[in-house]
Amino acid sequence: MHPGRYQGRGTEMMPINARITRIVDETPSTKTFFLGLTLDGKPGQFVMVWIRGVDDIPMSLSYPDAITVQKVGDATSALFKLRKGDSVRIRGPIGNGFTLSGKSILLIAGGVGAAPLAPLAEEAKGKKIKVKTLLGAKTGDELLFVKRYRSAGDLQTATDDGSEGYKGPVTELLDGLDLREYDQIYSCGPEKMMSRVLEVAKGANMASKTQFSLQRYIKCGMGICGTCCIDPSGLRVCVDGPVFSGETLVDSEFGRYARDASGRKVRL
Amino acid sequence: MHPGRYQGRGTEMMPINARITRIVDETPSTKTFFLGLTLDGKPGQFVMVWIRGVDDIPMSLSYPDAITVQKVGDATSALFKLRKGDSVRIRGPIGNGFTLSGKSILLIAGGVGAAPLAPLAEEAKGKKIKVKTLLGAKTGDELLFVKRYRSAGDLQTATDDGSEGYKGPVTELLDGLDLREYDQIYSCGPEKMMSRVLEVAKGANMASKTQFSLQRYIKCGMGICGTCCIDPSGLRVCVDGPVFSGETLVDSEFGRYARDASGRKVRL
Amino acid sequence: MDLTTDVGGLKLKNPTILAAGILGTGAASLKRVVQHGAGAVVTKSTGVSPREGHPGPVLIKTEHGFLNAMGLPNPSYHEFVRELEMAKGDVPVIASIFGSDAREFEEVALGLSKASPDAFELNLSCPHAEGYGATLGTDPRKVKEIAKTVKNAVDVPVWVKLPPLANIAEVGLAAQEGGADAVVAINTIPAMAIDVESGYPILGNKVGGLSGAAIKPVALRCVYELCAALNIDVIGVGGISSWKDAIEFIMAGATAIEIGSAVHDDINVFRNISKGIMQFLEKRRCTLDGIRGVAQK
Amino acid sequence: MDLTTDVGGLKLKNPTILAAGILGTGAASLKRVVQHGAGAVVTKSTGVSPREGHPGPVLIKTEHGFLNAMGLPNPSYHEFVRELEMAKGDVPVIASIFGSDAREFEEVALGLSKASPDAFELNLSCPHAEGYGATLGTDPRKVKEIAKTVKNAVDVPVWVKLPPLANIAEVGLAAQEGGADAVVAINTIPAMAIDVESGYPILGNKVGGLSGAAIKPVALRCVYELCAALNIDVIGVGGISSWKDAIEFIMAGATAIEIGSAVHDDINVFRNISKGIMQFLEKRRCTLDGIRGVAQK
Ligand SMILES: Cc1cc2nc3c(=O)[nH]c(=O)nc-3n(C[C@H](O)[C@H](O)[C@H](O)COP(=O)(O)OP(=O)(O)OC[C@H]3O[C@@H](n4cnc5c(N)ncnc54)[C@H](O)[C@@H]3O)c2cc1C
Ligand SMILES: Cc1cc2nc3c(=O)[nH]c(=O)nc-3n(C[C@H](O)[C@H](O)[C@H](O)COP(=O)(O)OP(=O)(O)OC[C@H]3O[C@@H](n4cnc5c(N)ncnc54)[C@H](O)[C@@H]3O)c2cc1C
Ligand SMILES: Cc1cc2nc3c(=O)[nH]c(=O)nc-3n(C[C@H](O)[C@H](O)[C@H](O)COP(=O)(O)O)c2cc1C
Ligand SMILES: Cc1cc2nc3c(=O)[nH]c(=O)nc-3n(C[C@H](O)[C@H](O)[C@H](O)COP(=O)(O)O)c2cc1C
Ligand code: FES
Ligand code: FES
Repeated sequence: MHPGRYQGRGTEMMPINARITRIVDETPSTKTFFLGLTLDGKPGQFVMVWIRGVDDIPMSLSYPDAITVQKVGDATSALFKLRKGDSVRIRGPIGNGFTLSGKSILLIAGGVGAAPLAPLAEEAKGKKIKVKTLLGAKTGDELLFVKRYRSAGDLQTATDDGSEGYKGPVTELLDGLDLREYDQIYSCGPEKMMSRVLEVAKGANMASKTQFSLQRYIKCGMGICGTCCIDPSGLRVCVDGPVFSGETLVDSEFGRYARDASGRKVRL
Repeated sequence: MHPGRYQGRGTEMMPINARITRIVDETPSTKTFFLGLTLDGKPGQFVMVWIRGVDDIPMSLSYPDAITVQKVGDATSALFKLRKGDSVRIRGPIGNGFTLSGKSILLIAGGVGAAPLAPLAEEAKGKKIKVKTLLGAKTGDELLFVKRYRSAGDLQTATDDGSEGYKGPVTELLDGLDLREYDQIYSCGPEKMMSRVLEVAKGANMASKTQFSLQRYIKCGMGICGTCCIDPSGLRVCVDGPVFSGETLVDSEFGRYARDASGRKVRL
Repeated sequence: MDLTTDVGGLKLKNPTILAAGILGTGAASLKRVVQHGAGAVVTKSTGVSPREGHPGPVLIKTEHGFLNAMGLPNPSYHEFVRELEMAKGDVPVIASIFGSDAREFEEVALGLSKASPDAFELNLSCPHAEGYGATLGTDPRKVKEIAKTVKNAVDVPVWVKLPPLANIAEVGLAAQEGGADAVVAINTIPAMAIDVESGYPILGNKVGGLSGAAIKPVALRCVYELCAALNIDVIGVGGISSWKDAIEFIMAGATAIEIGSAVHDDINVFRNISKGIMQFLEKRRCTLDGIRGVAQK
Repeated sequence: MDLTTDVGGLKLKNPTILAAGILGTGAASLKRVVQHGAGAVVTKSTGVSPREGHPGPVLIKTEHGFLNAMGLPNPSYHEFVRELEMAKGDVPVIASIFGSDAREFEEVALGLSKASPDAFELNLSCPHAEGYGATLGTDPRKVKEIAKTVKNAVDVPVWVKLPPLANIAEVGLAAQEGGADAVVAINTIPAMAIDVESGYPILGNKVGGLSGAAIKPVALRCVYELCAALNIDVIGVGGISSWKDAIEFIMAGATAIEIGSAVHDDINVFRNISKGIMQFLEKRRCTLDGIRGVAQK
């Protein structure tokens, strides 16, 4: 997790033009864009998506050939306006991605954080690894990839308003589990949620068996500009991450603050 | 002989530092410098030799690992001052080189023009091709590589002052030969001498079976600057040559004029 | 698909032009380049008196381009005028000229006019010949004066070739005010290399100019800024070796492009680029005019 | 073999320095670079008020280098002063600052002085932020004024970072007259790239700056000319990624070197270059001082 020389595949890849072949409405706030090309990526890796004339933003691979996007601002709104046949420019896959290991794994996903974990669940199933997923969202119709998680293994859901599954934060579902049954725990979602997962895992002496996919402001996505570096290790989310072991994140800025586009610290 | 895309090997080679391992006095005006490295060159190809702080000049390979230099001006004088252990920077091999073909060949060399033909004679001998050489120089002690030519086949010499061999231009030795006995004729030396060879060959309907190594002012040695281009084909001596078929040279500037460093035409 | 291009007062059958100083020493090699598809050719820069140029090495290949310090070798216009005469033929021949001031530029232009070149390209940008070139090209007043003087002296189009500058648009405007029919950008970027074995600068002249792939993004930026600021044609040059490069320049707003260093890898680069542009336009079902300057929007 | 280097008023354990704007947003990443062997580190350039920077893409890889238009994102000196404090440690930390005039430079320098940086580097050369940077760095009078103002305001060494210019020695002399302890050359070269699929300039800001291998010969020429003209130290930056590159700059006369884009391929580049220099010197049985500037002779 402290590579001197970045080994990630793909950052050398020249950007390519990707024509949108299919758009799927996943939830009221998210859509999946199929890109008509299979990136040689692994779950947890991401691509930089250039919406021409607007911005260049990081998006995880939710399928080998697709990204799943939540509309939150300028660039994602511009993306939502694109139609089948329109194109974006893609660079990637970037970053390390999740490392699959063990015989039984636990996934904890919140909101659009379900995007990078879904292909991991499927890869695990393909390798006959037992998969259990805890999936959370604000409301029932915002639960992302329910079918994919269900067909990959066991699924438990939670919503803030109780419109589906458990009513409350998805992390509370952890109380009912014995974490030691899992060889590896993977999580992606709002950072407050993930830091709660790390806390629980630490309590069970399992911090070294957790992997978290971090969201930080990404500018260059090439390990050069320093925008995405985390305290106190100075590791770069874009090329040293975005996936970090819980051990690396203990006593870090994780769950406490992040930096905005100007580099200013922002409380989470 | 009219390649649209330059095929010559070696121009892509980065210059390398060559330490002089041995210096051999060949004649009062020429020395051979062994460079301690075997260039993957063929007879007739040349290298650009950078004598640091002085100039960068073209020199044919006289051995796989050596150049044989006649002292004529600034750069060659500077080269003559170098000692064993000193170094020059070498780029090459450059150009097309001679094409060996047939069962019996004739070489006509004048002065330091004997340098690129000697390795050709040896290569021919190795391939059991019959070699006959006509070697000319001003005086007997200026005859270059007599031993090498003799051991490669049959040798006849000529000197301007008659101090050795025939007294007179080496081309007059052609009168005693039946050119049709030879499958290919190779020549290197003063251009007036070579143009006489072409004339004789033309007379015997053999122009298409001759190969001449031209000396033109070489600046870039990369086919870019145009200094070495010949009329009327516009072919570049440095990368399209330096070896041209007599057919290409008939009705050209060959034997009549060349250009100096400024591009001005100079009568030969 | 038609690649005919009107540029800087000339009509070209395609927009690829041989750059100055590349295979431009004699009529024969200029004609050979025409055979390989160039839409026009620019000669080696000629001045008032013969120059042998700098000692070697005069051109080296770097990892990402070429470094040269030829030193403006030329036989003077007195001698070159005959070569120019012979060079004329199927495509326009543009005479590149240099001088130390407006008067010298005028003298060379008048001297070469006897051979009726199709246009003149004023080299205001050679980075490695004391007193010539880049020192003139950075000064808008001098650029305007020289352009005006030559323009008044000759009756064919006058192009002004510029050095790469942070404020290139300003200098381009000066050329336009001087009456230039087009500007050509860019010449090489002042640069050097050192031999770590010996500590010697490798070029005989120590400092030279960088050309080839390495400078393409810089040339493209210059062309983009010139096209935004000027009304006259802009001709792009610098690191162009493929049809994609050419399209980038045309999208930036260039009317035509010149090709220099890329002849090293392939003297047929002119034909190949024309072919590539043609295929690109056919696939898109559009024309050169249709894509020209789209990046300005 | 000792690589200790006195440069621009600082003592470094080796002559490799992290360049401004590279992994320099926070104390943590600066420290990580120190762990990888840097002899000193320069922070991201900081100004008077927070800037988010330009929209993306802000950095693209070209065939032979990188193009960036970050747009000087920074949280302002008010916020950055704390980060700077934490960054201090084993090796000198140089605070890079920018402003639109001498007064702003002074304000930022004074503001950051609370964190006691070991030196200041004045960014007079950012090519893609309106009103800042390169427009100042091309004007010798402004360069002198800004250098002098900051030098009078602080009591640590002041370095001036220059844009690539044809007349860089002139601007370097102005910095020296202003009291600079060293000049740093070069910043990126204004450049751009266009997406041929769509005709869009690729960088969010359209125009940006070229860095990396492509610009090495240009940077080397700038350093060579500065070393010939100035008495103060010259720090070379631009396209350095190997010990050979570093030796070229030192032979040109540079006292130390900065490394930017090369961290992309290898964040351990600092240690590797130091090792390579060491081996080179050992083989030659000479010292850094022994080879420094040999190309000037
Ligand atoms: C490694 C990684 C993977 C991601 N994967 C996904 C995914 O699969 N699906 C998804 O919907 N979102 C994903 N995101 C988040 C996504 O990048 C942002 O939602 C998007 O950039 C917002 O852009 P905007 O212009 O629409 O929003 P803005 O209006 O610019 O800002 C809205 C919020 O989005 C965040 N943001 C904006 N720009 C960036 C940026 N360049 N980098 C990171 N965050 C930014 C900021 O925190 C901001 O508060 C991922 C982020 C990272 C770092
Ligand atoms: C392809 C080729 C192969 C050659 N092989 C040999 C060889 O094996 N042995 C040998 O002794 N000589 C060879 N020469 C000639 C050799 O390059 C010149 O003698 C040498 O460059 C003279 O340099 P100088 O500075 O000593 O002479 P100068 O004082 O510069 O000039 C003396 C004469 O040498 C010629 N000359 C000078 N510079 C060059 C140059 N850059 N290119 C071509 N000619 C030049 C000019 O005609 C000039 O009149 C070859 C030339 C060519 C083109
Ligand atoms: C060997 C060489 C010689 C050149 N000579 C001239 C010249 O005489 N006049 C001129 O205006 N430009 C000259 N140039 C510059 C080129 O015309 C061109 O502007 C530059 O090389 C950039 O284009 P490129 O990257 O395609 O080579 C020369 C370039 C090279 C490489
Ligand atoms: C992404 C990026 C950001 C940069 N930011 C700054 C900056 O804030 N201040 C500055 O003075 N130079 C900045 N630079 C310029 C570098 O410090 C350096 O001068 C230039 O990149 C050339 O060095 P290189 O080829 O080693 O990268 C930046 C360069 C890059 C690539
Ligand atoms: S976003 Fe630039 S280093 Fe990660
Ligand atoms: S010497 Fe330059 S083209 Fe041959």
